[in-house]
Amino acid sequence: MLTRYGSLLFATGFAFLLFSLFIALPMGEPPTLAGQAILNEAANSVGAANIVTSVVLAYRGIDTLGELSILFAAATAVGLVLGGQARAPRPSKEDGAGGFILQTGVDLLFPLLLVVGFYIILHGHLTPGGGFQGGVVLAAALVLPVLARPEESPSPAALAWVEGLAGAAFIATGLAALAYDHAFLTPLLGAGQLGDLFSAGTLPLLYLAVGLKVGAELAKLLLRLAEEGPAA
Amino acid sequence: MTALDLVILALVALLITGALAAMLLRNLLGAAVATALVSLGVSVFFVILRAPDVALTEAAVGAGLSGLLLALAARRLGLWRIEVQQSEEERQC
Amino acid sequence: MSEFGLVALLVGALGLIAIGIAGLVLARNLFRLVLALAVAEAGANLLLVLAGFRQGASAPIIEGGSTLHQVAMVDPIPQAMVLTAIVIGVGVQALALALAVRAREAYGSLDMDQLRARMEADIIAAAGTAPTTSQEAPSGARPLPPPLPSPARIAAEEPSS
Amino acid sequence: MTLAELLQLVALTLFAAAILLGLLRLVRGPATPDRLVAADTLTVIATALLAALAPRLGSALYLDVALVYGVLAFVGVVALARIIETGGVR
Repeated sequence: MLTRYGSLLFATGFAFLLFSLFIALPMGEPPTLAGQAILNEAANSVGAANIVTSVVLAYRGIDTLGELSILFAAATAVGLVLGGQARAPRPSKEDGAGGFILQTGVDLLFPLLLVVGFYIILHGHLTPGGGFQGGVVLAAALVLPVLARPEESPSPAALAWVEGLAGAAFIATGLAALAYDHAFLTPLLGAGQLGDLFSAGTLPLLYLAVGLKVGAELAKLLLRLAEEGPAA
Repeated sequence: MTALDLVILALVALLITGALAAMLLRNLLGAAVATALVSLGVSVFFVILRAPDVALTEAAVGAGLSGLLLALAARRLGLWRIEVQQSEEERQC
Repeated sequence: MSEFGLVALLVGALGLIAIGIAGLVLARNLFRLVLALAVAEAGANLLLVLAGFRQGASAPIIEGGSTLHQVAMVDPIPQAMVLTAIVIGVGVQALALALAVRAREAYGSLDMDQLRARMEADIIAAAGTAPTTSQEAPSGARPLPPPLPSPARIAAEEPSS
Repeated sequence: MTLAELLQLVALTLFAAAILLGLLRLVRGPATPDRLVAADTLTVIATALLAALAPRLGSALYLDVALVYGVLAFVGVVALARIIETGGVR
């Protein structure tokens, strides 16, 4: 009973909060000072046509490193929470295989997903997209065949290697800027011609590392969740 | 009132109905489907608000990854036995 | 987009947050709690991007390879923030689902009340006290657990470390 | 009003109607497979809507969103349908 009244009180207070938010929200006003400065500045100094990418990787690069760490911690914690038990016996070939339509469709879709994923990653500085989105597509590409044929799953050790090397490459690219007397994670190699594939310095390399790391990490997490638990 | 406003109204209806369905449906697998629909509507809104980067992220995460996560978790939780689950829920509610 | 469409969008975003928070407070099933969190998060992200929107502006991506004839663009900073928020949100969701799976394996239920009752029974059994009859009031004569060694006594018994 | 504008108007109105009809099946569908089919229909409608919005918003960049959405929505729906079909991978 007490919880009911408490929830009611909470809902009232929350409605008041939302109402004050409704009143105070700046609707349709020009961007913030920092936003306007970045819009004026970014294309010339960073050289990425996608300004959100230059905010994420150049102006807030360390935040992106922290984001990667959070994702890594979440994946590790999922492994720890679910881990420990002995794996159930591997399902036989007839047992869990999907139907003919699913298997054929997955075979056709797998290379398409890989191409889309790498396109999204490598064009992160030109078109919408980038490492995180492309990484999610790659993870989906790696997990989809497991749905159709449970007996063929990618090896977790290889995924862990890819993840570790990609994370190390991200930090090494950041440290390379220190060697040229810049701040950590400053884009090197010059801005280049705006709109070219090889422009914006090291931003495409950073996004490639992010994409591989996120893809391997999420694929590992999903495969861990797809294992047969003892109680299920 | 332009045609774009009509689409926006229909999508707001989709958002609110999907959120209510996610909270109220007895079957938890149906609720997971409704959550994927909410993220669909939000993704189209991001495109209308001129934020293609965010729309791409929401589409990838909300439609693909979240659906996979919820489906795999539902399997391990035993929620896929639909009939059993429904009778269990009816006892609990 | 007209003013009417913007108001409808704002109503949608606020409605999502309200429904999600209400679900977070009132839900009794752990799985539904995760879904409510996802709904509230989607509403908050929509509200943030809405705050950076400007009428008649284009997406913050330069097309055509030149900065000369630049048109007005929407604010890129909220978009970058929301990008981060979505990715972190999916990490949180995965962790919450893993914890729900573990709770189900350990206690055999997803219902919050049953989980709480079984956890309390476990804690009481581990502490060695008699079960309480009510959550609010302690039962009358309960055997107290053996007194813990106080820090002062430990310090007196071990004069020098 | 040119022909292109008229076509856009008609198309967007039809999209709104299609979304509402799909929503009806989501709300009324008696069983979970019905709701899943409604969700799949709505993802197809949304993909087409994203592609139709691209000329209206005046940029080809938005087509990438439709591409990724169309490819990945299939993955999510297949995963959920697989759970309903056999109780999962195993």
